Amino acid sequence: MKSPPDGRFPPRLAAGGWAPLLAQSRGGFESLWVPGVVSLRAGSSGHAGPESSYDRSDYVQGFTTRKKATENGRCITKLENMGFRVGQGLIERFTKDTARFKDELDIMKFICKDFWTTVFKKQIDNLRTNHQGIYVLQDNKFRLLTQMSAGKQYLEHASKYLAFTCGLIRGGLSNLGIKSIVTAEVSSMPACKFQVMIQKL
Amino acid sequence: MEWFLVTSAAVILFLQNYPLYIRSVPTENELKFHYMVHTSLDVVDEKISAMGKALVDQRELYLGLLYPTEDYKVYGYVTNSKVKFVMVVDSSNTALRDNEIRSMFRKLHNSYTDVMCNPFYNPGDRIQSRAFDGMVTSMMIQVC
Amino acid sequence: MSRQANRGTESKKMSSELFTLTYGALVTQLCKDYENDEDVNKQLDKMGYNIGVRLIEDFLARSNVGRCHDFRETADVIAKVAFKMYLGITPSITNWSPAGDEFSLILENNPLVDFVELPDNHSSLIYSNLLCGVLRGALEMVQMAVEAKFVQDTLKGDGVTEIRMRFIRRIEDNLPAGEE
Amino acid sequence: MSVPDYMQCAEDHQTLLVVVQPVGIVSEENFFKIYKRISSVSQISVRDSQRVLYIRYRHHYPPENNEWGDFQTHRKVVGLITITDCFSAKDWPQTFEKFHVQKEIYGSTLYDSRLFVFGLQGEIAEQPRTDVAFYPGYEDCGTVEKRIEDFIESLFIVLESKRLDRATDKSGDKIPLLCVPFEKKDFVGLDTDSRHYKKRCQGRMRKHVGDLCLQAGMLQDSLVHYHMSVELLRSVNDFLWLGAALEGLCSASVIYHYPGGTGGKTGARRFQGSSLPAEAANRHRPGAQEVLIDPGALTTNGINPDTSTEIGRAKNCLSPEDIIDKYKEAISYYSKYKNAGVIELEACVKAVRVLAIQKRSMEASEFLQNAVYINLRQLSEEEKIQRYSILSELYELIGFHRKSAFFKRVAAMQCVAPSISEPGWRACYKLLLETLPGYSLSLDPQDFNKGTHRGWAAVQMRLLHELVYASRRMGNPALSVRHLSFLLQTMLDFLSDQEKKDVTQSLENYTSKCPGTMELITLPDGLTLPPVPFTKLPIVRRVKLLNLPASLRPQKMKSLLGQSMSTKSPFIYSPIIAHSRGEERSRKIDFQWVQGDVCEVQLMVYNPMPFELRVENMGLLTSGVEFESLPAALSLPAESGLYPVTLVGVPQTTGTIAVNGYHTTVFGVFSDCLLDNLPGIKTSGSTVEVVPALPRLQISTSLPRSAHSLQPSSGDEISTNVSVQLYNGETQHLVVKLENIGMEPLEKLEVTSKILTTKEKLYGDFLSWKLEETLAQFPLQPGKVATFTVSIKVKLDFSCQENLLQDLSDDGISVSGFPLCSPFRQVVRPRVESKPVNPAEGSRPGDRGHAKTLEAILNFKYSGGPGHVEGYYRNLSLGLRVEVEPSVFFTRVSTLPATSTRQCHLLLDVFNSTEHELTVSARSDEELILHAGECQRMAIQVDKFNFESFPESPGEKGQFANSKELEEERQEARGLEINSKLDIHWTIPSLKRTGEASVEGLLSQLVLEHLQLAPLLWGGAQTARCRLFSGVYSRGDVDAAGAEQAGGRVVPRTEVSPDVLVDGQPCDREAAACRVGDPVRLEVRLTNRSPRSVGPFALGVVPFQDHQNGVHTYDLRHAVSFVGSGTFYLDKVRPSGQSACLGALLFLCTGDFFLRIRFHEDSSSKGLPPSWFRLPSVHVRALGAQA
Repeated sequence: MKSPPDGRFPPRLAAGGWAPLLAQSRGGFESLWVPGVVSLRAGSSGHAGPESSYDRSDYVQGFTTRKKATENGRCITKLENMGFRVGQGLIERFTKDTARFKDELDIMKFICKDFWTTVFKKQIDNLRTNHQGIYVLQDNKFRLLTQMSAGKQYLEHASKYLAFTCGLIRGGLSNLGIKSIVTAEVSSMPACKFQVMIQKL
Repeated sequence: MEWFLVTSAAVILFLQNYPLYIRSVPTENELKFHYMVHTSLDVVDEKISAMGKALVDQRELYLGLLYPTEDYKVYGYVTNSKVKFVMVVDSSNTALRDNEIRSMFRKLHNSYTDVMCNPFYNPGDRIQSRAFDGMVTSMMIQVC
Repeated sequence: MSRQANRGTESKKMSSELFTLTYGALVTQLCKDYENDEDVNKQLDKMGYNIGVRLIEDFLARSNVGRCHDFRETADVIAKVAFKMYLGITPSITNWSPAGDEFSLILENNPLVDFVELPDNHSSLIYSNLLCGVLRGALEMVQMAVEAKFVQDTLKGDGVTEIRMRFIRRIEDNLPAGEE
Repeated sequence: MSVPDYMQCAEDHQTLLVVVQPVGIVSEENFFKIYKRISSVSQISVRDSQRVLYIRYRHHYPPENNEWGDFQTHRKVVGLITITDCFSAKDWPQTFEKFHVQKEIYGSTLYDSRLFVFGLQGEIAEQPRTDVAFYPGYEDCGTVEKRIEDFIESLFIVLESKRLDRATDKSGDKIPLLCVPFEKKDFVGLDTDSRHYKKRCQGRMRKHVGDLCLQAGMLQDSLVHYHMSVELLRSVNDFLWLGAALEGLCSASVIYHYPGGTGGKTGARRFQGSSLPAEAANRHRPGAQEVLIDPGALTTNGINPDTSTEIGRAKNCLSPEDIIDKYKEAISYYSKYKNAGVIELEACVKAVRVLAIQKRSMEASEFLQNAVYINLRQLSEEEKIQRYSILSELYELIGFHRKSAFFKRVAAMQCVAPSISEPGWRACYKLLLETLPGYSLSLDPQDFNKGTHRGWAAVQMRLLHELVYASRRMGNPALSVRHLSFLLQTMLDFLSDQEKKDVTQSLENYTSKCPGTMELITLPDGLTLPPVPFTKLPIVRRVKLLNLPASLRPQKMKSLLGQSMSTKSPFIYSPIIAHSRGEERSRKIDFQWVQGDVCEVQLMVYNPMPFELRVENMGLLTSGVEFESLPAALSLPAESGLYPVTLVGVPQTTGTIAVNGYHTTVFGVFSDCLLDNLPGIKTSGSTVEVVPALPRLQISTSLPRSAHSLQPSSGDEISTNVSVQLYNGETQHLVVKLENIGMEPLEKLEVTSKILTTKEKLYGDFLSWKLEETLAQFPLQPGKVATFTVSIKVKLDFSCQENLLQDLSDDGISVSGFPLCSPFRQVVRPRVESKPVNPAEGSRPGDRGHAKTLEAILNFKYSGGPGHVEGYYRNLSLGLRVEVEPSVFFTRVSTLPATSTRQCHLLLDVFNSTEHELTVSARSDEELILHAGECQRMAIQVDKFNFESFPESPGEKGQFANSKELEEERQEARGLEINSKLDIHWTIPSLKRTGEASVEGLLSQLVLEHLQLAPLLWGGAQTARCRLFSGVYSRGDVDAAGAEQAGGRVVPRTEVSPDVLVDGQPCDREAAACRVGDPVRLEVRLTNRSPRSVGPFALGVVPFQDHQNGVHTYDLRHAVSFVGSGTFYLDKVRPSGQSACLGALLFLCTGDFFLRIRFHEDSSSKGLPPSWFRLPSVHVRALGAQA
């Protein structure tokens, strides 16, 4: 199913007023970075002051380098868990002033639009479901991957950034009372699919 | 006057309800309030389940008066994250109209959101937060 | 040049919650990984250092500040430009040592610690220690060996958050910073 | 009326009430047998119409309720059936009398009645009567049902007639005023002619007719009548009856809308309930018992509403919503009248049932709330219980489980209220159990394993306490123990310190009578209580299987270690991949245990209790291998931190053993705690391989054990360390006792040794042994002992440090002693005053006089028994530590030529660094006695060595890469050779200790050269001057010695003396004499022994005079002249060749002359050691010519 046009967005979206995120890579700057680094700019909606920027990839970096040698898997899990916790917190804030959700689909839409926009400055491009608890969220230009040059060589790096996002989604949903398993899949960068499997209770 | 405030969270895993935070004035025979609030959750659940059918504008987080007992009024509120707030007020306290109650719940909710955002807080654990305590205390003082 | 061009358009912000929460998740994750707070502090400082040595490049590129001539000037740039740019706050500079080689950054509100309440069992944790690492790393890339440490922290009940900066020496030849 | 019927429901309004009662003595059993049969006939369809009659049977009915019969006709008893036993005709009359008395009770309202007589036969039974039926017994009374049907028929006829004549009111004649009991007095003396009064009469009558229609199965008519009466009564504000009319309207509509009935569900449930044997609760809930067989409740199949009056249905019948509204209205009217409390209450209940079907829980709860507040007159305890349980059921009905649980609990408490004569603990307990789901509490501890308990602790704990108490009062201690342990286990986090104390206190009291078990407890009603293992008392954080001590570890020739492959996370990220904690636990650990050997598992536990926790018989739970667990008892201090506990056991068989958990006894409760059920437990695998049994070797030695263990650098752990103190050069035998303390024979033994890196240079082999004798005693049966001897031989460097040398030289040894001066002594003050007393301190290697330490490990590889078959062995290592005290030092070594060029004297300055008198003896007999710290010189005459003759040891050639190493190797070989020749021994008589002293290592290249048999042999003779005594230097050497000491090295000159012949006489004895003026012939011969050819050489002869005062005169032109050249020439000499040269000279005057023969410097002599070219001075005495 196609995600509906912005027109249908509730006004609450306006709140926060986050500008869309930079899409193209930061040229020569990358040389200083481990390839395929993500650049998130942090600044609080509170102070409308000058742009403020921060690089979260260093959480990822500092984090992975620490355990690189040992198991990649473990570090991935940690990132996922971090994402999970962050997702819980974010959703709690974002849904503070919204009406109660009607149903699962209502929630998924919220994730695809409001949530995604707040975090990644763009909506999910396409949301599909089989109506049996599986949703596929497709982002054609996933923000955390835009920094990576397309192609296969950085695939294993990408997993780190996706792990965090998977956690983000899972955490958000779980806080809204939906237990799920979220997996990510990249066929060609920077497009990315997140598959959400709802765990029926 | 005594009054009493409880927040409880739904653990979706078990579909059970248990308290995350309990505060009552006065604290003696708190158990009575426990029972009162525990039973009131039936109504909360009923209201939430009824909510599905309701229209958007009726899907408010504030659930209003759950039920009146002999000498208390029990009000309810539920967040999108299925956290239920229940407030028990001495029914003789006429100062508290629906609107006051509603805004008090808003206060609680904001404060709870901050608790959720404290990285050291594990969602689902009992709330032990100075900030939250302070907020509740101030609310109670202002009411009692 | 081209970068100049598109930088203008890249005034992007990220939800401060996302930022703060992610940092929080990082710290708590570290607390899970390491038994004692000291190790966590070290790790935070190390990560901050790695961020700093890279971030400086970005900083110089985006704020076209020139060379600083003395430590005071550096202090100003850090407070007025750097903190503003990256954290959206402007700490005040105080308590200069007579020698002019030490000063304090006073943060009225530290975006890293919104919502944070330090539990009792982490009394010795320096929650925002990453910042010190960043400062250290960044300045090292401009040939300044400094020591940065928290002397006050709102999390610890102090009125403000204070980072004490001490100039150690000027690094002569700029060797690549030793990672880890 | 005061007794509410909580089971009543809307459809009961259409029933006719029939009371069935015994008269005289009728056994309950018989009565109910019949009662059931009767009540089975609960509805019959009236012939010639589709109308159906419904009957509600009761066996008790308070007559006062009957008085409300006009108000609602279904409360009116219209039929009476009495049952009686009567066996003899003579009893008959009074029996019949009783029947009449019974009739009187309900007389006013009865339509008809019957008497069933059982047991009576005879003529009375013959005469047919309509109102009496005779049956021989309760077994053969087949026609009962038929009889009942007839009875109902007759009831119907009466009903119909009443309905008809009431319905068709002939206007004019007076309509009586129907009223309820408490109204009667109010109406006396009321103006009966007022319109108001008339309307009231009409309204009430209409309502009454409506009731009758409803009972008569004419739903539609009843609706019409109700509607009309509502109109009438409203107009006159006759609220009580208006309420009744409205309720009637509701009832009719409900019957129409819900043919399935509203009470049906509960009715059915009650009925099952009744089938329970010995329903204890009944005693306290007679109401309930009555309900048990309430046909009204039993009606499951609905009515088939008569189709005749389809028309106008819609407009008369209330819609579902209206029904509720009307109920509300009705109830609000009832509530105006205190005496109508029961009516109101029942109305509420009926409404709730309807709402439950409509799934409108919220409104239902409001009705119930109202019902709760209606307080009737003081209720009896039984009534209260009944009331609360009904409320609970109704709340359950509308899905308010918590509320339901709440009232059930209140009911339970009621059962044991102090005011009750014999409290019904069973009933109480039973009710409490039913509240569990309401408080979302399961009694299965498994449900609490997921981390911290998340439940409504306060209320749950209260409930558990009540369960404990109830079960105890019930007299079922096992139950109360189970509940209490459950409380302790699951609610621990919520218990205050005081509560913890109290709970455990009482738990201990209970268990003292009835210990807690791991058995499943099954309750009479099928509910089972799973066992409650105390996994939190103590809390186990980590479980670690321990490897055997190093000396007992089984080892296999090829290691079994399976390397764990890291799971490289695939790019398609899934959290599941990472979450594979479970496997870790089951993973096999990569060491083995040994069958029959004690093995250990370490638990890190802590005690969450604020007081000391005593844990008895704590042991391991294992599977896979027969395992003998050896339980331990421990007591943990209050709130102890992590605390290591080691559980031990012995595997009896082999295979893979899995440690599944542990068992404990705490507070008298037995627990089996399985690791899988322990939350957040850390374990590194819990399964391990058990290999077949192996022997166990224990070693003891003749040497004392040393506390001091070897430096960790040694890879393998040492089981025992022994140490011994030896003097340098001493040899000792270490006797090792090998005891097999295992169960298996010891068949194989290998011994290897490893000398730990030491900077000390070690000569000879340090450790040596012969395994053969030992192996001869094998296989070593369990308990047997074998011995094994290792000889320890320490030969460190005997050379001493410069400093000592310094001392010596300071003391001006360079004396110019006279040829025959006696050997002089001189004492060296010992460099270090404090001799090392304890070896530990002495182990500082490398400073003189202090002990040096040698460390070595003896490895005993052994095996035997089944383990050996499987290819396992064990490794036991013995650490050996040798303190080497210095014995003697050779402070200086030098050589002197001996009389023969084939020999020489080795001069050794020997220093006794011990504190004892010590004697040194060389091969050569003579002994030298040295006091402590004394230094003496000894000279040993040795044949020179022909090193060339040594084998070049071709094998080693390869491994010594560079020539230097090769050279060193040679040197060592030479050293060895020399040493063996010398073999110098020392003895400390006082200690009875002897040893060797080796000069290896102090023989410098030069010394070696001097000891070497010179290849160039200048004849075989020696000069007369060269006979020396030990300790004396040759004069000729003085200058040289002095000079070269500066260089710090002693270079003795001797080596080669030529064969010099004067006038054909060898002149090595004493001065050769000759006459002045006569030419003297001088011949020099040379033999070459070296492998290469030498020469040619040129020799110069220099005559001089020695004035014995150090003055030599060389200018002797006038005294000596050469015949021919003064230079002699020797041509090339090939190996083992000989050559000679001749010359002559004249002495012109008498005197003592000396001839020094020198080599002229020329190329050919280069590269050859100078010592090869030593030629003595020749002494010639020229005598005067004979005159």
